[in-house]
Amino acid sequence: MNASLLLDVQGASKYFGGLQANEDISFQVSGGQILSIIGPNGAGKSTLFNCITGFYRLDKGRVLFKGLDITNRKPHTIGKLGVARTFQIAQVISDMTVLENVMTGGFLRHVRVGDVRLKAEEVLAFTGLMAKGNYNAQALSVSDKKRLEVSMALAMEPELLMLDESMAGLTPVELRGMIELIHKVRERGITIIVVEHVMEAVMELSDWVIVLNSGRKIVEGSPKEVVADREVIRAYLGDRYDAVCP
Amino acid sequence: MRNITGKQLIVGGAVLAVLIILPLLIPPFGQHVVILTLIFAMCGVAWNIMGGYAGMFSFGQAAFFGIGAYTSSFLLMTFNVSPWIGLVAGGILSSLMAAAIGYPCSKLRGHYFAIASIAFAEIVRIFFNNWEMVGAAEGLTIPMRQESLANFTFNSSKLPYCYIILAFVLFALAVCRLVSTSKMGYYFRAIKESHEVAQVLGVNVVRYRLYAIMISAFLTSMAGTFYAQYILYIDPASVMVLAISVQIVLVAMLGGANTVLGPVVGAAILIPLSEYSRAWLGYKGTGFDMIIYGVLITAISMYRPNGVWGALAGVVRREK
Amino acid sequence: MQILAQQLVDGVLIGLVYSLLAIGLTLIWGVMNVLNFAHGEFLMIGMFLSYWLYTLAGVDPLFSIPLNAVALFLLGMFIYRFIISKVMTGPPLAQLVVTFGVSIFLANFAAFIWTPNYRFIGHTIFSGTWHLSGIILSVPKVISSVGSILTSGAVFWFLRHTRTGKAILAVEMDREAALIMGINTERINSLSFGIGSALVGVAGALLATHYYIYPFVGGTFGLICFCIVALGGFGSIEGAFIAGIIVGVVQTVGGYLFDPAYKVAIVFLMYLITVWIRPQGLRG
Amino acid sequence: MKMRRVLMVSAVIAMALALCAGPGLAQEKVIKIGALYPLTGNLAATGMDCKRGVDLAVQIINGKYDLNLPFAKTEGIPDMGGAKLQIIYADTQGDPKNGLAEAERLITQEKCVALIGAYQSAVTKTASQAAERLKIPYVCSDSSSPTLTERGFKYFFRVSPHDGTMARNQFEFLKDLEKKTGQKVETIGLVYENTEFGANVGKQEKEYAKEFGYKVTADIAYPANSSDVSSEVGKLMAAKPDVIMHAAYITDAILFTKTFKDMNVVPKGFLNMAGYIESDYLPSVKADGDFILVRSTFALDLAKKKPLVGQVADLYKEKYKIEMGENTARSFAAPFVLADAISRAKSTAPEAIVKALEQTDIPGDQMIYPWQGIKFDPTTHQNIYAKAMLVQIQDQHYYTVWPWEAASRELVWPFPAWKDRK
Repeated sequence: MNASLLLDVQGASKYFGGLQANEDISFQVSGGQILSIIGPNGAGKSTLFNCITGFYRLDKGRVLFKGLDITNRKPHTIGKLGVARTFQIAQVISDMTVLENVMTGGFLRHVRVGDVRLKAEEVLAFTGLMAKGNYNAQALSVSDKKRLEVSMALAMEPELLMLDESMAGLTPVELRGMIELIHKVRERGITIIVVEHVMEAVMELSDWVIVLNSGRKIVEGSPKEVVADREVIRAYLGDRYDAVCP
Repeated sequence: MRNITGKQLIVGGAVLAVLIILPLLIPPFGQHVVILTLIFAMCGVAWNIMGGYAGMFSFGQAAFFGIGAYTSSFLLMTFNVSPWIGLVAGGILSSLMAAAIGYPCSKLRGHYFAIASIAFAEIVRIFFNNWEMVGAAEGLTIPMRQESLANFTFNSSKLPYCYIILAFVLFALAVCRLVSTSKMGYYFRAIKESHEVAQVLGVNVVRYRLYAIMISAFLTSMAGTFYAQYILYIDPASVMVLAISVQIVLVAMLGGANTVLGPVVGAAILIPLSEYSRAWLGYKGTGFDMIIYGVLITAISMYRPNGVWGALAGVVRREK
Repeated sequence: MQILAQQLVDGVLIGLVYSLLAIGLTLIWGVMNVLNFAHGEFLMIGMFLSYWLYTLAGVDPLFSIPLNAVALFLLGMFIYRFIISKVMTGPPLAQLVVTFGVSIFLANFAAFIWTPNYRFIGHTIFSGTWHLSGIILSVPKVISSVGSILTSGAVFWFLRHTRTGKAILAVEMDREAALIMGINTERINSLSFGIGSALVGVAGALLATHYYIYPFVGGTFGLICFCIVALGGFGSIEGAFIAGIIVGVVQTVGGYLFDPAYKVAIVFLMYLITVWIRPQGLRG
Repeated sequence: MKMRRVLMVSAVIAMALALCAGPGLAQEKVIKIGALYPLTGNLAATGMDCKRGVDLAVQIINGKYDLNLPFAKTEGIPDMGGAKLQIIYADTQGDPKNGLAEAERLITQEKCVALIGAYQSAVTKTASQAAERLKIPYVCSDSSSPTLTERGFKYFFRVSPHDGTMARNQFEFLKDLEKKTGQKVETIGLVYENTEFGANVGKQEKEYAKEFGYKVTADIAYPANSSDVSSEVGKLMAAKPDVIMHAAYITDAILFTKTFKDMNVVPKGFLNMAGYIESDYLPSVKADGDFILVRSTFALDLAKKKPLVGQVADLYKEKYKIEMGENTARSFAAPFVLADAISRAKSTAPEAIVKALEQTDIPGDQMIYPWQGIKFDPTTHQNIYAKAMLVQIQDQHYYTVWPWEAASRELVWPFPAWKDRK
């Protein structure tokens, strides 16, 4: 057992009717790592996210967080234990300001409104949204919404942050910003799991990559190893990889 | 919006002073309208906590209103318990009922919740309508007792009723403000946005929804107790009907859900309008007052969908 | 036993009328996510139309069906175009409340122009009863039920087999996707509102054959209809059809076996238990 | 900005409350009486019936008519200097809280010296409570809940019979029937809407059934305004009572009549009330209403024995183009009783009117009802002479059949089977 082992997924399986969304997936994440989960559409990445964070019930397998069994716990309990996540399509509270959104996350660890506000302002300064603190969340651009979602997650003071396609649909400039932000988050000692399509980001960020296809884990390794894996290239990444790294 | 400024305090105090002095100057029917307005303002504020903030559009508030009215009246008539104690007892009972129905409904949202709340309130009404111990369909006639604050009874003047319900409304507003500016209020709004978002943020959705329903039920029940002590006659057909629930939603919506003061403004528009149009036009039997009422509701929903007060609040927010 | 069987039959007969009412409501709900609280008032207008056609022109309610359907279709479109569509983009609460305003207006306006008096169409071409091995069937009720089945079937066929119908179903399933596929969702909205209202018009004509008519008659049917629609499941036509029959039977047989005073409560309780187990309703 | 918002609130509230002041007009030479009725909403049709009755009564009092009614032959009330009655109507919408509010408004703002009406007992309850508190006399001639006169109110008087009396009369009729024709009735089926009105009727009928020795085999309370009444009728069919007593307002009366016919329910007799005698009932059910017995305080055929009834009914028909019905006739009484009291009191002071009301003694021949007169019980203030008669629908008209001496047509008993008609 690795002393810094943070998340340990053991044989996770999830079925929808007859469909195997996740089949016997195991992997581990150590503290301070950035892990990427990649794979074609429908490979079961989001399902896996949902299983780990308690939104779906696992049919088989276990999930351990810091050695504690969190299999099929309620999402809010898992959040309280230190796991924060974002959604594929950014989900913010639309009739609140940016600051209020972040404060909502902050209430997980603080009770007094004043403390929460300080925390939220600190987070916004960190994520670079401070200037837009009084904007209505609804009015933000896609990129800022994603940033806000990360801010809300950070306000929860998590140990593990799970980002579901936080870089999809961003312009190159916005993409750089997001990558930098993720680096900064890691520097704070927060472990990160990303589900990502943008290979440039995956290559640059990841310490470790796992590849899913049809609900199964087919390969895992360092980004370089995975990219070099012929099977992966041929079957699952194909031209997308070529496009990003000519 | 968070901190009350000195200026606000002064103006707020002025409004309050008007509310305190005004009942002294107007005839009893006017006082009645003030009282009725404040009863529905209170219910609207209570509805707002679960509907406006937590997004549970309840069309069944009449059940809590009725339970409040019945609990205090029953305790008073059977065990001679002071209505003031009945007020609290009714509130607690309503909250428990709210929890009992809120729990199984914890997955229901939007229209499904609305219809489930109607179903719940109708079941409660039918149950009371057949329950011999509380007078069944005949209802309860609360005996006129010695006039005193302790007895919650005033025969010679309506003024004490005015001030009591005014105090109730202030209490409800204080609760609402406290809730809306605290952790609970933030969590309610997260739940309103989406259960998933709230859960991710570590919100125990089921529990916080129950909090919202229970607080709302308690306040609504207080208004119900007041109604019983004021009108002195209750039956399921007058305190537990859908019309009351709808009136409460209208007050909150037309004033502006999701704002602390919205329901009060809504009640201040809707109730005097319906009372005076009935008093002035109703005797002709043409139903003209109700036609106006229908048109008004439609028009406000169309042109001020955030409510009269909500629209103003929205303007202010944008200007900031 | 005989009486119980009779209750069952009566339950199915009234249930089928509920079904037709609920299908109109569920179509509107499913397509544009609007709960039309004025549905009962549309029914009232349908009944009054039949009444006036009968009284002034001697048209039997059964023959006023097509006219009713067209008139209510237009009324529905009108109300959608000038009222409902204005709140579609607004907050959900405004959408819930706006139809309340319409319903209060329609009922009281009807009382204003037609007086609040009660009316009844005395003799229609179908009246009397049939006796089937001890079970008594009221002819107008049977005709109404048959009319309800035929109309429901027609709606079903229309939705499955015509371009417009398929477009309506597509919007119901996924508004965004339908929009991308080039479906004019605004047109579909007003069409669905029209069709939903036309169905109530038909139900109005059918009910007018054996039911009293007055401006506030909508309230008698409104509440139970919401329950049926929610029980059947969000926007599900089959769900509403089946739930209508279930509610009719539960109400009648439950009232007979238990206590009529609780018959509506039994229906609501059944609904609550159902959504507790299946929050999305029977077929949602 | 905040300032502006708060100012807006104060403006809105101030505006709303400014409305509360309302107009208060005062006129001379008229005596203002407040009348509460459900003029809009579900029971609007009934409320309008009542209103027409009151209007006609006031027209007769204020005008000159050759009728044997109090104050008919003179204009206004001579002892009050020919003062005329003015009725201020208020709409209750059938809601008890409006009853209270409107009663108070009529008294304090419109300065009415007395109140009448309300029709629904639940509304009369709160309205009369307001009158009691404000010490203003209330004469009710159209609400039938017995509890109204059991409260020991000083200012409340009721002219018409209450449900207890009427229930008692129904059973007296059954006894009379047995005595006269030997037709024995043993079992009773009660069916009543589960409202303040229906439940009270049911309670009284149960009590008197016991007292008179009848067996209640079906006791069915049902929700008013049902869309379908199959289960209620099914229960009645299962119980097979000799006599069915149904208490309902008009909507259910129509629906039950149809269902009774469809299901071929044939007891020995129907003893129904309220909805069965409303003015829209017979036009709705037509011949299907035939042979149903309805308890009533009035019938047009009283004219045969009492020409006054015919004269009033003709006047009514001339004015409104419809037949005078039970509700209209009941509400017709209150203005006369009040005018009589005010005339004797020679004052509109509430205490004086109440004192005069307590001494009311209007002889039977000055009324359109088959009673001995109007005289209030000193403690309950219920008219001691008030009682119900039974009318039977024959050939789509109401005919008095009981008490025997008031009958204008022979009673048809037992109830003829549906299929044997026409």
